[in-house]
Amino acid sequence: MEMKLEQILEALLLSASRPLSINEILAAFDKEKSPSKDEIRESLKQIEVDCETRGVELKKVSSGYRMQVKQIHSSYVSKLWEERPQRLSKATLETLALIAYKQPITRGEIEEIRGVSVGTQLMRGLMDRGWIKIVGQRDVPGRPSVYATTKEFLDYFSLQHIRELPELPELPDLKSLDYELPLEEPEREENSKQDSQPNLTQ
Amino acid sequence: MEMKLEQILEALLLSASRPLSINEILAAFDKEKSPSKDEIRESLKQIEVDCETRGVELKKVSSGYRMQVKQIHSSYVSKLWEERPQRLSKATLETLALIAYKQPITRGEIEEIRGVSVGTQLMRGLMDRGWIKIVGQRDVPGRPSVYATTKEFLDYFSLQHIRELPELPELPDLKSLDYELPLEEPEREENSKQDSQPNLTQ
Amino acid sequence: MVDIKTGLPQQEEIVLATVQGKDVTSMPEDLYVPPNSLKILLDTFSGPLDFLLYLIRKQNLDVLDIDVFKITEQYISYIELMKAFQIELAGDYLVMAAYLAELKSKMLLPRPEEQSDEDDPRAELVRRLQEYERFKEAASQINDMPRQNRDFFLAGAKLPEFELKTSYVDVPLEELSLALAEVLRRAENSKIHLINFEQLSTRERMTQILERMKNESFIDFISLFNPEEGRLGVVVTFLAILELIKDSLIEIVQTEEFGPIHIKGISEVH
Repeated sequence: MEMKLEQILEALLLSASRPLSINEILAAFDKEKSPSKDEIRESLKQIEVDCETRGVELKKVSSGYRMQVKQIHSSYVSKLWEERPQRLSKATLETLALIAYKQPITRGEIEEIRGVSVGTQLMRGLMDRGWIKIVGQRDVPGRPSVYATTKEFLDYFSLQHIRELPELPELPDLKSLDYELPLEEPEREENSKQDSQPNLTQ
Repeated sequence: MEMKLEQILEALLLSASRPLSINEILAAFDKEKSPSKDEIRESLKQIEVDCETRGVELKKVSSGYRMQVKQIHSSYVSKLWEERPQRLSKATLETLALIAYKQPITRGEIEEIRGVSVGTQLMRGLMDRGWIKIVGQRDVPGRPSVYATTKEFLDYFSLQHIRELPELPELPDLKSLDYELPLEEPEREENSKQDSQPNLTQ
Repeated sequence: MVDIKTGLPQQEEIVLATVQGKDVTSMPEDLYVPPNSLKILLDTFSGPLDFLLYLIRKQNLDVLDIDVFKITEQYISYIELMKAFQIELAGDYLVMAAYLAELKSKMLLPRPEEQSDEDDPRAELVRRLQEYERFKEAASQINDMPRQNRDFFLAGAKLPEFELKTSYVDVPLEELSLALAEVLRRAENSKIHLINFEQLSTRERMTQILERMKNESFIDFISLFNPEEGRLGVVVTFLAILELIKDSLIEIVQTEEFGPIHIKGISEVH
């Protein structure tokens, strides 16, 4: 090969604007000159090492490898970022959590646990973001759609597998419930702080 | 500075998706911790040198600095793009349709009609494909960009004018959705003619 | 007198609820209620269970040891308060109020001597609260996870020049207009939806029922409910019926125990 594989891989990763699987990377080469999968893996490892002194890093997520800005630099980048990160409503987060942890799940089942009707708008919003999809119909009267999360959902949250989600909290222990529930949940404050981070640009 | 300036600059440049001027780079720093312009120039020079062995290079263009994939890798990159015949997602198609029929239109207006947010990624995809472009800024707070379709868009669909777009099937009164849109677009007349057309499909 | 913090008119010592022996005379301070705001319940809480959990925690009640009487009274007093401020409550909250009231009534009934936990009518409520609590926590964990464009950003560089041998899937022109039609239809739908919401007002439903009474003097209670309208519809219809009874416009008739319920008009005096 006339030039280093790492250079080509970096070029590919930085031009893809999405995670690339090994197969997708392979497809970018002419058949005759194609490196082996192992060579690609080797080079990816080398890129990982090279990135130690750089502002970006190689990350493996659900649908492949991608380059992303190191999180320590996020504060600089977010100042340039023209778009305010969208705040997810409590309803959206709860619905997403139920789909993530209990997939496949129907809307009725989500409503059952949340104790509130779940709007079409909300489900559509999640589908439009590409985070959830309909994976079938439950074989009960009405044949309701069952939902599951997508690879894009995992990518968005930088995960490789659904099992990397934080562990589902235990059913709160009956006996200790009242002791363990602080009056003001600390994470509530955290969240709202994060959510309400001022728009840094504009 | 606790971390190398080059790293931060690389992070900024690789996340910006547009050229950054020295002033824009400066704006990403807190005032007190901000490097000098000379320090920034120095670091940029260093990045240029570091890039010699990489797949990307630093390029100075009229509006500032940007990172771009080295031209010698273009054959791989093009393969990557061509190997993946891309179906337009429903969200993309709907957004494109709204821009085509209701141009000039801002992202906010698209979001309002679609009822969901429209990602930067999606707009960039349409721009990358050369189908839409920014034609100006709406003179309202925030000065949002207004989008319109391009000649390439017309070429792709073998149209000579935007008014040759198919008439809209079964439309609710378009005008009722027209809250903020200025009425002086040339196609407006066409559109309203289309509105009253009978349902062509379904 | 208006409490500056809550914006609520305050009369002397109106007891909103009695919680573990203590009278609660004002809304919790951190439960900010702008006067006449429609938003408080619907925005602050993601649903009735969330609201209930809040009430329980706020008063530091042991979920296991919920005093259904008190929590029900408290919940309903809030609902009442909301109503007093003309806050239109979502059906889900009213359903919860009804559920609590049912629970309360069950607690009043004498129970068999040996009672196990399963017989305890509260068990179901506790189970639901726990299950909900769990996912509320999971939701908060998800919110804390690093998220693209909020906590981390993707890297990309400008593409080199290359000729793109077109390999996009062909987009037929009609697809474009279909897409627009679809999006506008949806936009229109959500408008209709709003109107529907309006139509589902109790007043309107009262009128509809009365109109039906013109032709049928005796109507099967069940037939008044249209399942297609969902929970909200059922609640609104039920409220409309109660309202009509209160206004002495209709009568509820049940000829035998557990028999079908009918409503009939009150004969007009000619």
